[in-house]
Amino acid sequence: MYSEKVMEHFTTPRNVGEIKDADGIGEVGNAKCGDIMKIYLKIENDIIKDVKFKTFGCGAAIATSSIATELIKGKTVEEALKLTNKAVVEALDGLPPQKIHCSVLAEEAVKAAIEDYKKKHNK
Amino acid sequence: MYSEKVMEHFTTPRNVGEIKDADGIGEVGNAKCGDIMKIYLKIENDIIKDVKFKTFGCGAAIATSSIATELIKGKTVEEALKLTNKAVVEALDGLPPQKIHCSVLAEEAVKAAIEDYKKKHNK
Amino acid sequence: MNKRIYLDHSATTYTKPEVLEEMLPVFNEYFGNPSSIYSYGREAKRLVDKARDRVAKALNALPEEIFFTAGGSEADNWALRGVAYANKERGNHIITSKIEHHAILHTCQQLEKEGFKVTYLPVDKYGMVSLEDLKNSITDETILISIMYANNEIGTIQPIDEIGKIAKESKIYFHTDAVQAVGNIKIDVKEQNIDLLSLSAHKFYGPKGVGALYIKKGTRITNLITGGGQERGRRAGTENVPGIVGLGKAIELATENIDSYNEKLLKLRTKLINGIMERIPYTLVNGHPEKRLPGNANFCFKYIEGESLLLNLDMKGIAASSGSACTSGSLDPSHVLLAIGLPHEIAHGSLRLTLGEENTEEDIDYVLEVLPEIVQRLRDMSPLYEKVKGGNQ
Amino acid sequence: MNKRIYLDHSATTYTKPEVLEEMLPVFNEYFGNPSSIYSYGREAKRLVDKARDRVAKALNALPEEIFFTAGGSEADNWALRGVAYANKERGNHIITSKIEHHAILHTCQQLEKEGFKVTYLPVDKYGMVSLEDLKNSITDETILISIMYANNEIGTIQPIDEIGKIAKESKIYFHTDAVQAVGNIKIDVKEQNIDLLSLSAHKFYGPKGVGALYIKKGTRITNLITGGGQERGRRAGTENVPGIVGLGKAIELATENIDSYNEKLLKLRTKLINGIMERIPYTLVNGHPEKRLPGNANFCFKYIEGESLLLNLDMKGIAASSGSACTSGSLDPSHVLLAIGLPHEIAHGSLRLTLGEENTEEDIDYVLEVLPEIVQRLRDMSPLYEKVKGGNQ
Ligand SMILES: Cc1ncc(COP(=O)(O)O)c(C=O)c1O
Ligand SMILES: Cc1ncc(COP(=O)(O)O)c(C=O)c1O
Repeated sequence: MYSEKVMEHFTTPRNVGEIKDADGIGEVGNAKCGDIMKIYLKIENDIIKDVKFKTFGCGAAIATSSIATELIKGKTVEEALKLTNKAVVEALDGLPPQKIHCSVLAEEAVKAAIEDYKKKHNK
Repeated sequence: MYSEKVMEHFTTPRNVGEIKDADGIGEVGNAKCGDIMKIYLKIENDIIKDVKFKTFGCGAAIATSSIATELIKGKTVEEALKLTNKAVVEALDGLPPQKIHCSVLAEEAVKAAIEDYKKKHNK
Repeated sequence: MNKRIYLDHSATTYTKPEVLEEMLPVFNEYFGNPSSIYSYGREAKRLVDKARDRVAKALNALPEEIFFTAGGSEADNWALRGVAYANKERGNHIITSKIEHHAILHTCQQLEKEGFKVTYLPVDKYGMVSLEDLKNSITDETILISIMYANNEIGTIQPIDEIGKIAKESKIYFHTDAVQAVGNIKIDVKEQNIDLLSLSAHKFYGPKGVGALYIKKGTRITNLITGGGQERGRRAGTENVPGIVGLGKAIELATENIDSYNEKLLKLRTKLINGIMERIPYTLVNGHPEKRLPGNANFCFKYIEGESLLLNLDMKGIAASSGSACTSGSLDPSHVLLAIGLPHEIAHGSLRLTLGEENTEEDIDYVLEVLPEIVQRLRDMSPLYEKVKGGNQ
Repeated sequence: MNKRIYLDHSATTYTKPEVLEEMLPVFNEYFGNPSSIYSYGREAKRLVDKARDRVAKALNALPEEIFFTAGGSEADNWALRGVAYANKERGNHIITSKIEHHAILHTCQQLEKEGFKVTYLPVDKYGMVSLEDLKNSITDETILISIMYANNEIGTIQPIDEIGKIAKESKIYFHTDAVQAVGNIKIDVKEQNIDLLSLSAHKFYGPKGVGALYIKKGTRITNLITGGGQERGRRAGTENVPGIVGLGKAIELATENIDSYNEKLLKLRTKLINGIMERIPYTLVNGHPEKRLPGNANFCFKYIEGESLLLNLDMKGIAASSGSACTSGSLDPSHVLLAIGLPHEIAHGSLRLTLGEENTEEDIDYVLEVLPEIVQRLRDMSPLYEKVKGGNQ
């Protein structure tokens, strides 16, 4: 059901963990629906220097979190804000229809983290 | 579905044929329903000396005709009149439920032939 | 007497070795539930998908238009009830024919009890429906036309292309019970404007207990069996994976070999029909002279009854069938034989011989040797034949 | 990593070699249509009758009370719709439970749309219905009680004897979905006052795509699949003879060995549950502590989600299942886990391990070795677990 790429990111997810002194943290989803994504950003000069995630959720939730962190790492904040769920899906070589919502969550988690950063840093 | 006895009478029916100068002939059933039995009797001194049948019908129709002729051959007319469909069924070691009507037909054919005999001979 | 000649392929067929071979590992190796996400389940799902592709290819349908069922009867029930219930605000009228299989007829009768109106089109002496009759019976209330592709008793093939056109023009769903046609006739559901089509694997050397309903995308239809989300939420129940795999393989084999198979059967059937007509007097051939299933031969032997004929043939090792009432335990002979206008007493004497894969010229020779004697023996026993011999008829 | 440990026997089982062996000759040797009168047909009919006797014996029913279907879902649909439609002048109320299989629940919801009233009895934290609730919900309009014998997710066994008594006293038909129970629990339909019972062969080492409905003599019920006169006019469609033969053999084997099988599974399950509870904190065991299917173990691991657990187990060669929404593609987790009172977030972390025939102590050891690591790994990835580590909970 999952592409190889999804399984690869699920089995060896990149950037799992927390950033203690994160510049921005975004958490979306809720436990009731079975998925929560939390993204930590370390930002220097508007560039995402480091990103970590923690996810409670299904295989697709973990894989989309992982790929999303990869896609924004090293990018500028403005570039990262342009991340779409479609780009997440494409980067994973597709997702089953009932799992598309995970890619939406990943997009939202990134945006929430950046918003948090902007708010904290008055941008 | 049929007992061995039925199959035996079906494959080698006794007393098939006609009696040219029969003393009584009975024909029951109709082609529309798929079975007709015709019984010929040769009667001397009230004893059934010979009996033949012709039947258009299914395996059970042929077997019940055959056994019925056997059951009445050599009997007196009064004895033959006592032939019941139940006796026919028993003599064949049973019939499937949907074929019981064939045994009724056999009983009726015998009765019809005897009636014909009685009418012709003013009895 | 150990000869066994099977001439009842329209009743059912054996499962071909190649088909069984594909099925075997599914019973205990790839035995997973296709709904499960682990590897056992994914393997099973792949097998089901592959079978679906094969069925779709055979009919020129899309894989997502194929839904597996437990056989032809379930597919027929689903098509009729499903379309009737889902479209009842649009109308309550269904058109079918008098010679449909009981899976259609009895279901239509049931729908009539529930308030639907059903027109049962008559057929001509060959078993053909008339396109004029069909057009004339269409009303504003008509939601479904269900006409069988080929008849199971007399083999007559209906003008499906034309019916499809009429249905399309009138914007009415068209279902065809193709249980006897699939594997014997080339079918193209797109080309022929078929919206729903029933098939059953055991009629073309696949296993019993599995079939499919083709449902054109966008067709409004309710579910028949409700429950789990199998078959994309349309037919509940753990998939019969070995059966489905067998169906897939069987339909692929059948459609690959359809031309040579037809040619073979036609040749045998011509020999059979000619041979019987030459040897046995007072005999009718039922069904259409050309537009018929290649393996189907159907006769009426006057003055005798079908069941006793079958039993005699069986004793000679020949398996055949009859539309006589006595094989079914009812009083009326087959509704198909009556619908083509045969009187009851003649219909009672019917014999259906349906040829298949493994039949040979020698089989036909054997039938031609054995059958005349049997018919004669039964006629000699028949009070109806007496009168004929006497001169009349 | 080629280890494959199958721990999802409640989803489906492989077909036992002895069962397959009995089925094989039916595909191409005894392949006749049981409705045919010639020897091929009679052989097939004998095989079907033999299987019917075996099923009847296993349930203490009469052979004429057993009707073969395409599986558990069809049997459930038939029981509910058949009794509802046939008895609607007597009343329009049905009682069932909140934890039934979807084949029951979705069919009940369908019947509600058609005007029937359905009471869905709640269950306690163990998944048990209350007999008081049942009695209180009976009205003059109640025509059917349908309560499952044993639950497919949490294994809880309902008080069937008592429900049977209540139904009998109230003169209400009692159906039980025994798809998970047959082959695992001794059943006596007469003793237990069961009027209708559904079963499915692939849950007890028989083939997929075949099941049966037991219908007590005299029960008023309409047909679900209409058409030919098979199954004494009650269920149309050419019989799935190989499947039926397999069902017969499988049920005979299962009932013969039920005690030793139970003992074996219980032992393994105790080891499994104790082992997991010792090794993995923040874990719940779902279902009844004693009244449960011998092979069923169901857990919730807090702070993680079921699908990712299953995928990880699969990568280690272990096949299991979960009541998590993510395995089904919906948002709500299993209705069963919610019905026993679990909050959504905990229900999402469920794992069902169902043991069977071929499982060994070593399999359990392997699970106990592998599972704690996987759970820990997922917890370490989970933002919910963060908070726990921080001290609370
Ligand atoms: C309790 C219960 N009822 C009904 C069914 C449906 O059976 P089947 O999938 O054979 O149609 C199942 C299994 O899937 C089940 O566990
Ligand atoms: C024309 C036709 N329709 C439907 C059916 C029913 O198919 P099944 O017996 O597989 O349910 C048959 C065969 O019995 C048939 O010949």
